Formats: sequence, C-alpha cells, structure tokens
Amino acid sequence: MSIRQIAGTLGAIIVFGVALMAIFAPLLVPHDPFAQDLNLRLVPPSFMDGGQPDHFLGTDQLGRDYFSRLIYGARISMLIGVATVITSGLIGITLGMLGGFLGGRADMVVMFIITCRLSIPLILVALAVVSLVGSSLTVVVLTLGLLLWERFAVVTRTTVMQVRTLDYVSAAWAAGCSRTHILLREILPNIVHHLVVVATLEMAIAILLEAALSFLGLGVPPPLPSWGLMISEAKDYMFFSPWVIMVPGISLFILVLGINFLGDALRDFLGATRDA
Amino acid sequence: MSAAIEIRDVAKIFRQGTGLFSAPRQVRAVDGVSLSMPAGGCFGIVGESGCGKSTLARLILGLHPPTSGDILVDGQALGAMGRRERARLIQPVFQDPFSSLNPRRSIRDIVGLPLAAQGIGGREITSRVGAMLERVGLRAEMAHRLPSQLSGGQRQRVAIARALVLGPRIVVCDEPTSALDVSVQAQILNLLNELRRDLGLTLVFISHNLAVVEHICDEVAVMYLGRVVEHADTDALFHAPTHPYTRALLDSVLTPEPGLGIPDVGLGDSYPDPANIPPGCRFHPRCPIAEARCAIETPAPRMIGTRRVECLLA
Amino acid sequence: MSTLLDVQDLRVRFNTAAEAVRGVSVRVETGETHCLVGESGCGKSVSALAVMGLLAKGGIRTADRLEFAGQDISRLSERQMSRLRGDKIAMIFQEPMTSLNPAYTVGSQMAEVRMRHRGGSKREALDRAAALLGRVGITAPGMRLAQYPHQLSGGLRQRVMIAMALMCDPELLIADEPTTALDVTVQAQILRLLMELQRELGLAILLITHDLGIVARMAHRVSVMYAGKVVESATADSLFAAPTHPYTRGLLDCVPIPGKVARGAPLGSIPGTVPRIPLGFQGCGFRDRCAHADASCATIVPQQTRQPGHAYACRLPAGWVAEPVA
Amino acid sequence: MLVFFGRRLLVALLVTLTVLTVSFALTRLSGDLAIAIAGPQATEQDIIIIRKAYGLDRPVVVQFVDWVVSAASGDLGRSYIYHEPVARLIKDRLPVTLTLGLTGLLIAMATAIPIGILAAMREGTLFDRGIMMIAVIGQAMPSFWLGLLLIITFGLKLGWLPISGVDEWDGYVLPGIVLAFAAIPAMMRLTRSGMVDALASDYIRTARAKGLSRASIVLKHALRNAAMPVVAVAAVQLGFMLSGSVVIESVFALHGVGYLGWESISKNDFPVVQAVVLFLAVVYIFLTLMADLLNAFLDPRLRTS
Repeated sequence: MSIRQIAGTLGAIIVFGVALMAIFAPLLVPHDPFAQDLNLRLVPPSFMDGGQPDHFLGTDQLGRDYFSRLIYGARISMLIGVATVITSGLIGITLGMLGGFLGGRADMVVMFIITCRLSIPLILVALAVVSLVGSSLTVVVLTLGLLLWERFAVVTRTTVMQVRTLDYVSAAWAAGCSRTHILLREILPNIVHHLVVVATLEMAIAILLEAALSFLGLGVPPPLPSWGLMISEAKDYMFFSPWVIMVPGISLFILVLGINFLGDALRDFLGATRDA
Repeated sequence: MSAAIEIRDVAKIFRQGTGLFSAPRQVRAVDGVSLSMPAGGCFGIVGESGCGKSTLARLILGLHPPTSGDILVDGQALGAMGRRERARLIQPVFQDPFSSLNPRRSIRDIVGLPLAAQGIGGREITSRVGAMLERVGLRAEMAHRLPSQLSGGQRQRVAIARALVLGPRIVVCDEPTSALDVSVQAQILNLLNELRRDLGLTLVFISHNLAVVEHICDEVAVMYLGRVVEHADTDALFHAPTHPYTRALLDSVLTPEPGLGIPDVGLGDSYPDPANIPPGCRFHPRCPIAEARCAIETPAPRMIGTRRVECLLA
Repeated sequence: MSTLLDVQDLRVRFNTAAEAVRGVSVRVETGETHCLVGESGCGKSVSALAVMGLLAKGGIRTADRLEFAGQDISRLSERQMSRLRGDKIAMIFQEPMTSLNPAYTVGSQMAEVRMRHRGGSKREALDRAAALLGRVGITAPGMRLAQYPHQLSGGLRQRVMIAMALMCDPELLIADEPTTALDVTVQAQILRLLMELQRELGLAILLITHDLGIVARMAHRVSVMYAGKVVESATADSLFAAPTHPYTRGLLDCVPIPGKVARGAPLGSIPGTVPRIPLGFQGCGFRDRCAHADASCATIVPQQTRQPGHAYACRLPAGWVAEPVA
Repeated sequence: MLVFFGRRLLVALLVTLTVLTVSFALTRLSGDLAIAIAGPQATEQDIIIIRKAYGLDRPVVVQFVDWVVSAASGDLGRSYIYHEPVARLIKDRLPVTLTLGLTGLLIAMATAIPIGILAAMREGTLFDRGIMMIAVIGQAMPSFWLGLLLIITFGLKLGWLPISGVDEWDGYVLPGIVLAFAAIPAMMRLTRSGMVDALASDYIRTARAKGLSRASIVLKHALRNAAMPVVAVAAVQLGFMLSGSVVIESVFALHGVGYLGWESISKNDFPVVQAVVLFLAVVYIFLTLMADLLNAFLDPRLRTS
C-alpha cells in the first residue's frame, strides 16, 4: 500500500469511528456530559499526575466529565458537517447546474451571485447572523449552509460546462432525449465524482468554521459541548492546565484530518481533478 | 430523386465574449447556405477548420437552431418537428470516438439510448441492441462493456450502431474517421459504404480529407468561411475544379504516389478568420488569381452546367 | 554521403510492463529526408524524443549505438546534450498551438536560442530571427517578432517553429508530425517549405508521420514502424515500388487514391487493432493481424534483404508479393 | 484592454452595491433594531426615543437610501457604543489589520511558492508526496487552536515572543504565522499543480528541445505561466486573511478591524457591523480587481485581445 492509500484508509477509519461515536453517544458516555460537580473542577486526565481513574480525560472548569463531553461534541461536529454539506450542496449544485447548463444570461447571473458571495466576509457575516437571530444548532447549520455553497457552485458550473459540449451529450440530444434526462442521466453521473470531493472538503470547512464561531462565543450555545466551545471555555485555564485545550483541539484536528485524507483518497479513486 | 435535406439560405451567427457589458463578437459560422441533398446518396461537405462545415452538420441535426433560413428534412421543417420524430429520421456519427460515448454507461445503454428516448421497453432494447451490434461487426456480448474497454475503431462502430438503431433515413457523419488510424479508417469507411447500400441510407459526410470524400461521396459541396463556394457531383469536381479554392484543396491532397513532390498551392500566409470576414469575395486575400474587383464585388452563385460556383473569375 | 545520425537497437521503457520502443535502428544520411512512418502508438515519436534525450519522466533509454556526426551521444550529460539541442539538432512538434510559450513574444523566443548557443547581442539575434521569418514565407517579419503566439494562426506558428529551429544552422531537423494539426492546404505549404529548406541548406530531416502520402512525396528513405519495431526500411522508390512486409502492404491498401481506387469499392484493411506488447514478447508483433502468419512467427523473426538498402523483418520470401500495384 | 478593465470595474461596483444591500438587510432581518439597542431592561418609552434618535422610525427604503448615499460619501454613520464616526473607528484600527494581513501573506508566499516549485520539479518523489501530506495536515489545523498552541509554546514556555497586543513589531510574528498557516496549503498546492502542468506542457518540451538551461526552463518559461493562477489566489487569500483576522485578532487580542467587528456584533453596535462588513467586502473586491489586472499584465492573451 502506498502512503496515500494508508492515509485514505486511516481517514475512512477516523470518519467512520467518529460517526459511530456520534450516533451511539448516549450508550458510550460514562457520565452525564452536562452534570456539573464543582468539587471536581479541572481534574487532569487519568494518565496524568493527579488524574482520577473515573474521569479518563479529566473534567472541565465546571467539573463536567471531559470524555463524555468530547463524545457528545462529536455529535455536533458530525451534524454540522453533514447538514451543512447537504444544505450548501443543494444550493450550490442547483446554481452551478443552472449556470453551466443554460449558459448565456442565466450563467452571467449565477457568476454574479458567486462573486457577491465571495466578496462577503464569511466569518463576520456568520457571526452577525447568529448574533441577530439567536444562537442555536439549527441557526448555525442554516447560516453555514447558506454561506458555504460557492465551491459547489463553481465546480458544478465548470464541470457541467465541460461535459455539456462533449459529443455524447450532443448524441443524446440527437437521440431525442429530454432536457431532464440529459441533465440527470448524461451530465450528472459524469460530474458527481468532483462533487463528492467538494463535499468532503466542505464538510471539513464547515466543522472548522463552527468551531471558530463557537470559539468566538457565537456558535452553538452553551452548555452544548461543541469542541470549539470547549476550547473557548477552557482557554482561560490553558496556562496552568494546557491539556484542557489539547483534548478538544486534537479531536477537532484528527476529525478534519480524517475527512481530508478520505477526500484525497476519493479524489484519487474517482479520478477527479487535483484542484476540484 | 427527391431531396432528403433541403437547406434554404441558412445562416448561423454565434456571439462570442459573453461579457456583461462588452459588445459581443459575431462569428458568422454559416452564412447563407442553400443546398439540396438527394435521398439515397452520399453528400460530401469539405473545407478547412473554421469553414462552418461542422456547424452546418449540427444545424441539420437540429442541435442548434439556425439564426435565419429554413431546413427541411424529408420534406418537413426541422424546427416544427418533435424531438422523437426528428430522432427517428436523422442521426449523427461524430468525430471523436472517445468523447462521443458516455464513459459511465454500458454499450447496451449507449446504443439503446435512442430507443429508450422513444419509450421502448428494456427487453426489446436489449435484443435490438444485440442485433445492431452484430450488424456493425461487433459481438453482441460487447453490450455489457464500458466504452473504456474498447479500441477507437470499436467505439466508432458503437457510435454507428447507436445512429442506426432507430432505423433513420439519414445519417450525418461529422469527420467520422479523422481521429482513427489509417488501417481502422478503412474498416469504418467500408462499413459505412456497406450499410448505406444495404439500408438505403442517405449519408451526409463531412470531412477535410478529400481523398476519402472522393472515395465515398456522389456529390460534394466545398465550404469556405461559412459559404458553399462550389457544389458539383464528385467526378466533375475532382476532374475539373472551377473555384480556385477547390483547386488549392485538390492540390493539397497528398496521395502515396512517390515522385510527385509537393505542389505549390499558392495561398500565401494569411488565414481565414470567421469573426472577421473580408469584404468582396471572402477568398480574395488568399486567392492566387484574385483581381482588384474581387476585393469589392461579392460573387453571386452561378450555375456552370450542373455545378454551382461562387467566383467572379470562373 | 555520410551518416549523420546512427541509431542501433534503441529501446525505450517507461515504468510499465511494456516497452514502447523495442529495438529500433535508423540511419539518417547527411542532407536527406528520412521518414519514420507508423500508426499511433507504434513508438515513432518516442524514438525521436529518446534520440533527443527528451523522454518524459520515468523513460529509460538503452541503445547499442547512438551517434550524431560521429559523436557518441548516448553518454552525454544532460548539460552537454542541451548544448547540442537547438544548435546542431533542432526539433519541431505536432501542435504549433501549444508548442510556443504563450507568455513571450515570437521574437524573444527565437532570439533566446541563438543567444544561448552562439552568444551575441539580442539585437543580432532578432535581426537573424527577422531574416529567417522572411525565409519561411512570413510577410512583415518585423511585426511578427513583436507578436505573441496567440495572435498567429496555426500555419504561421508552425512557420515560426521552423524558423526558430533554423536559428543556429542545425545539421539535423527532427520533425514530429509537423503538419498533423494543420489544415490540408497549410500542410502542403509547410511540407513544401521543409523540402525547399532542405535542398537549400543541405539539412537532414528525420520526419515522423502517420501519413503515407507525406512519406511518398517527401522521403528519400523510409522506415516503417509497427509495435515498437522497424518492420521495413528502404528507399522511398523501392518501398513504394515493392512493399514487402505484410503490414506495409496492408497499410498502403487502406489509403484511397482518387482515380485509382474505384468509388464505393471496399478498401483494403487490416483487421483488428494494434496490440499491447508485453515485456519479453517473442516473435512478430504483427502476427495476430497478419493473414500470412504461421507458427514460426511466434519465435524469431528473420531480418531479410530484398535488395541492397531494402530490409524487412518477416519470414516471407522477398518475392511473395505479386508484382506491386503501380 | 480598456474595455476589459471598464467592464471589470462595473461588475465590481455592482457587487459592492449588492454587498451593501446584503449587509444592510442583515441588520434589519432580526426584527426591531431599537429593542436590541435598548437592551432587555428598556421600557416602551425608551424604545420609542431610541427609534427616533437613530432614525429607525423612517421607512426602511429611506433608511437604506440614506445609508447608501452617506456611505458613498465616506460617512459610515456613528457607533452606538463609542459615539464616534464609524469611519474614524475603522481608520484607527486599519493599520493593525493591514500589517497583520500583509505579514501573513508575505510569510505564506515566501514559504508556499518555493516549496510548491520544488515539489513540482520532484513530482512523484518522496519529497513531493511528503510535502503534499504536510499540506493536508496543515489544512486540518483549526487556526484559533494553533494560535493558542503557539501562545503557550513560544509566548509562555519559551518566552520568545509577546502573546498579545502589538506594541512592537514582534507582536505580529505569531498571529502572522497563524494567518499564513491557513493560506499555505492552498497556495502551495496551486503553485505545485500550476508548475506540474507548465513543466509537462508542449512549450516546455520546445524549450528543452532548444537546449535552454534548466534555470531558464524552470524560472523563465514555466514559472511565468504557473504564476497567473497563484497571483489570483494570493489576492483571494489576502482577502480571506483580512476577514479571517476576526478570529486571529481575538485570539491575540489585537485591536484591528476584525476585532472591532466582533466586538460590535456582541454589543449590537449595528452601524459598525454594517460598515465593517462593507469595508472588508470592498477590500476583497479591490484585491480581486488588482489580481485580474496583474494577470492581464502577465498574460498577453488577456492583454492583447
């Protein structure tokens, strides 16, 4: 196996593992992730000095079990990742198809919308929306979904444009096929591999972005255990107990790395272009 | 003989540079073409790249609407025809056997596509596809393969099978052999000739290779910058070319006959640009016999015997 | 006449299980045109690139002999070889559209060859470039020097490539399908130009093509390649008068000749397609498509001589063909 | 060329206007601004006073036109919290953000471009694959977390660099690195793929057939063509960096434009939020415009047709 294949396998294992963790979180946690115990604040992980065997990854500043919170945090990250990709994918692919397939004025409008979206400062607007509408998981998912579609749109548009001029599409027109048939049966299957790669990329970006928003205090509302929020809440204690930011940070890093590895492996496997 | 395809003063103008605010460039790809193609024959269209021959093919196939003019296929206006009806009448074979087959579908699905578009059921498609594959010299079990498992020549046979599976009267071949090796080209030409005879097809054969056109076509139209500059039956055209451009094209045919050298085609170094068509006779900047008036007067089509020529000096 | 380029048993392998070139021997004499002809994938372009030391990454070249003007070039370092390229040996390619750098003017791309190999000022190099552009039939060479490749048509670009190849008075010009991407009228013009230049400058040309028509009109000597090997090699006259290898015969039968082959009559054709030749393949690569193959074709292929200077690789005797078609 | 530029400029103006509308709409989306400004303890009376004071009682269209007209003349309104013109607030905070963005861009380019070129020249080798692997790993690093790690390591444990504020130049080093880190993988991949394509192109084969030196082939012929997409991406990345400075500035407590934006959001200071969004958008639009111009300069195909 080459390095890339190893990385791809590793990525698949990570993503699959975190997904399982998210689905079966209630069965896996040793403690209630929301239960506070002010007598047991900032207990280090069990493998460190002063750790307690009961709290594998220690406790946070409110005495909540870190391991349990981490597992519940996986739910939020995965949910954000998947839901954002679905929302933004729907928007982006539809726009990209419209522009790429219809061309002409429709395409000009689509290009203009994409340019406008790119010009909007992503994090700031996301922050503003969440702050105005009030933070909840749904709001974060919708906000990210409404903001992160442009890569889907760009890739769909360019690939549809390339494919629609190919002779087999002309042959399908000449064969008397309908517009819908051509779009869904002749064009879509030939660009879907590019979209899968974009989806993994977007999932990683959405997860990182949610973490950043939560870190700034305007993402998922407490006491939900978002990994970004955990870092944010812990950062005041990091000088004395650095592990409090290491545990959620490393989790975030490993999950995103896994998604990226998986994306790269899919890219190789499906034969998508390098920079899709 | 009745006309299979009747083209009446057809033009196709493309706009390039779809910027928001710039004036788009106009490319007159086809610029006032009138042709009548007899049923049951093989009609050749020749010319260099950018002369509009492929655009004309796409117009005939109904893939682009003409900017102006009418196209009648089998006596009916192409624009008024439904897509299914049109598909039953006229089918294409394209140049590049690699891009003309959907890489993600099986050969059965590719060849069966025109049948499926007519709403024909799956079992009948499978049997008709099998029969068609054998008719074009492929084994029926190829139906389960993907295009990537086939050679260029086999792919082109698949494309021909797809074109014939509905039993159309007319097949438009746009450079069907120019992407193939010589040995495979001969196989495909033989197949097309044979199918045409057996099925009574009308072939429209578009090519830049005059030797191939001479071999397969009964009638030839020579296109230059969107117009038909000479149209005659093959023997007349090849034995006594009238338009200086036809003459240059014929001079450029290099047959494998040693000792003949390379003739001087006398065309200079300028090159036709369909976005910038010269005034007067559009061939005059390259014409070896052009006179002063050729830059001013636009030649009208003239009949010389049975041939039709657009040249002031012919 | 002396041998300018002498290649013996050239082999090229990429990191796959197959050899692209399986022992090619070619001699190009001073001042003559040698055509290397064959269908796509037969190894003709790879052979030329191997001679130039321009193989893509991963290409491995071996040869019993690789001599240019008496000098063994198989052992030259990349640096020494680059001194030869563009100077004594020039090369032009199939795609004039992409073979010129889109970011630099014609003049600057032409001048840098001269300055690299002969030194001198940019002014002198540009003067020479202008003179050569005129020589290859470009009107207003001064204007063309300042233009970028995208402003020229395909035919003009190929003329620029030819002029660029002549910047240092090469002795050998390798032309790899120089007219395949061009229109037929432009093709005739470019080939005529090459012919004139050769006569005038005493240039030797190794012309790679798939078109037997071009071979017939241009070549002094021909090597026909099939599946990585030269299967027949002869003077053009001898080859077309008496094609001997079944593949050469088959190829010639495939080409329609106006006035010679009846309209609508079936053309001769070679069944099947070019095979993939695995490493360690024995015998004749053409045997699966050959009507005359027998068991012995799976073993060793004899090299035979029809007449001095006309060699072919086939078990059949020289006289197996009935008298050639005129 | 002039047509090209003029067209580009017009599109940029249209985009600006759209962003303007969006950022205005954004603050009106949530219902009554006055209630938000007044805070939870306000009485009905307070809200009415505030509504009048800020002109929120006028029709939305009037408010919008008023805002657009004054924004076009450089007046971005007054902050509810600081009671200062927003334009002055942004102007005061701009040097920090700009320095930070440029530092990040410089570090990113100085790292990504040479490594990308080297990886392309050694395409497929262990070095190349290793570099690409590092790029993937880098892309997975949450930037705010990386910032905290750097603060702990270099600021606290080693004590080499300040951990917050920018009293001196060295305050920009850590945040600059963090910003650059986010841009390096994309830039490196693009440089590499651009160079790989260029090196495999026909004109590079021509250059080799001309016997040119290796330096001339790589640096003159290949890089010039590979540079075009990199330039475009560098501009886009700088735009992202400026807007990403929201996060970095808050990690390192730098009082730049991004921090201002974040602060105003959490304090419901809508004129400032509107203005910062608009400002960052205009900067981005300007940068992409510049990139297009630079590319037109680099690519004669754009320049001469």
